[in-house]
Amino acid sequence: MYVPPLRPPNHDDTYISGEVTIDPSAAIAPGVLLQASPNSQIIIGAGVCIGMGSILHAYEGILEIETGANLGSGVLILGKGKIGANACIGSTATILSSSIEPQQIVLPGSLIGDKSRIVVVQKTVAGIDTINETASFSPEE
Amino acid sequence: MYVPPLRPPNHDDTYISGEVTIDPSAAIAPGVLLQASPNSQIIIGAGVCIGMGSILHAYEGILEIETGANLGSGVLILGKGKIGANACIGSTATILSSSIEPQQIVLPGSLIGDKSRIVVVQKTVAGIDTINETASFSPEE
Amino acid sequence: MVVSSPAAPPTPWSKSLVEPKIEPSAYVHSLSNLSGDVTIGANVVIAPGTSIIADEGAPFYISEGTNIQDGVVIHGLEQGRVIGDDEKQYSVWIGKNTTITHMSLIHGPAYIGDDCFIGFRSTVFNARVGHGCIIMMHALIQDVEIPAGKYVPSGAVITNQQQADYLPDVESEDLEFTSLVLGMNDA
Repeated sequence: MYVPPLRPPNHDDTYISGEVTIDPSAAIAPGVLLQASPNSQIIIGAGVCIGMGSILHAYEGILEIETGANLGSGVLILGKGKIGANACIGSTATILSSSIEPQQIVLPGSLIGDKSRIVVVQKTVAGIDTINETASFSPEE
Repeated sequence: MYVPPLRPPNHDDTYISGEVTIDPSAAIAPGVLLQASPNSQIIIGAGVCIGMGSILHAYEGILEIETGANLGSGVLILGKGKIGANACIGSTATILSSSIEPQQIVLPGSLIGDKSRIVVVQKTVAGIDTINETASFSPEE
Repeated sequence: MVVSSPAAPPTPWSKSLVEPKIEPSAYVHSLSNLSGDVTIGANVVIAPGTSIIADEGAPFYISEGTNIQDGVVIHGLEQGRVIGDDEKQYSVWIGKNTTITHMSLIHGPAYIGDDCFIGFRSTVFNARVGHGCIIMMHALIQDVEIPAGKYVPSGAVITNQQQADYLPDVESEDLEFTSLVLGMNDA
């Protein structure tokens, strides 16, 4: 599927709030929100890439993105934890108060973290919970 | 479930229409649309994060995003309802006239509050849909 | 900086030579991105945050009384055309009194008939959707022709013709549901 080409940002659209440290060699796309709550911080290492529209929200500790890690677009990372060096986080994935090992890959659209908090919703077309369906990308099976 | 890709917004600012109240500590990414129909309102609490290109459209009541809730990018919330404190709404999720409990998680790409008719769609002769097949990995296993 | 290749895709900010043709009774919100050879019929409503760009695939035709909601993207591939109801060739044709709801993606070549409903975040790409079809939410319609009056449930992925041919017909409860959604947008 063709994806419409990206527009260059008119200005630097990154929103930064709280204690946030970014290595100058990190590449951060437009529309990214970096928010560190009080007593928390975000550290972004060298050569890190963060995709369009991602949100990093640190609370209750340090959220660190180590050297060379790549985050796709629309990634949501909340709480504290460490994304290991050269890890790859697929687009629209959600990571809650968890750490990812160096070199590891997180599939697009997945959820890592506290599963007990997931909203249970009604059955879908397939008679499978939307939860399973979206998490596994498996449509009407 | 198939979800179209994220796209960059074609405007950098937040578009606000109708009765919308935003706490100054909320972080709102570029290209967000906040629209409250007549006799409706949107209330956005302290420390809320709303990702790029999300659309919130209040209708027939109050749509409230409580303190510390995080909405990923490309999220669509319509109607009235309450997104509870510190809830987490994954990117590209759609929430239709529904409430989410505090602390709860909505998976990326999921559809909540859909009351339309459920029908099982016929599969192919072989019972295999190649598009689905390639994407049928189960993540975090 | 790397030199960009000549095959780089055209960019939405490049000014097309052809300007959109918009009927005076149509409403196009200032926060919509509309460019290229696009014809907008009478009483069409184009909401904010929409992107309708006929730069590669063109032209587009949006017929009278149709409603394009917030966050919709309409774009077309350079190759491939559909035959509109006026027998001319289009990259994207959208019929009369149709509703394209929030965050849908209509990607040409695509034909959508009269009185259709395309639900939230659904995609229509390289496909024909006949008159009076209802496509619910988070669905994908690709490489198929959907006969008139068919119902596509939420989350369905319709990518081969056999699936399209076996779709159920629209029922009255579906119309009630869609009118509810339409009421939301009109308010």
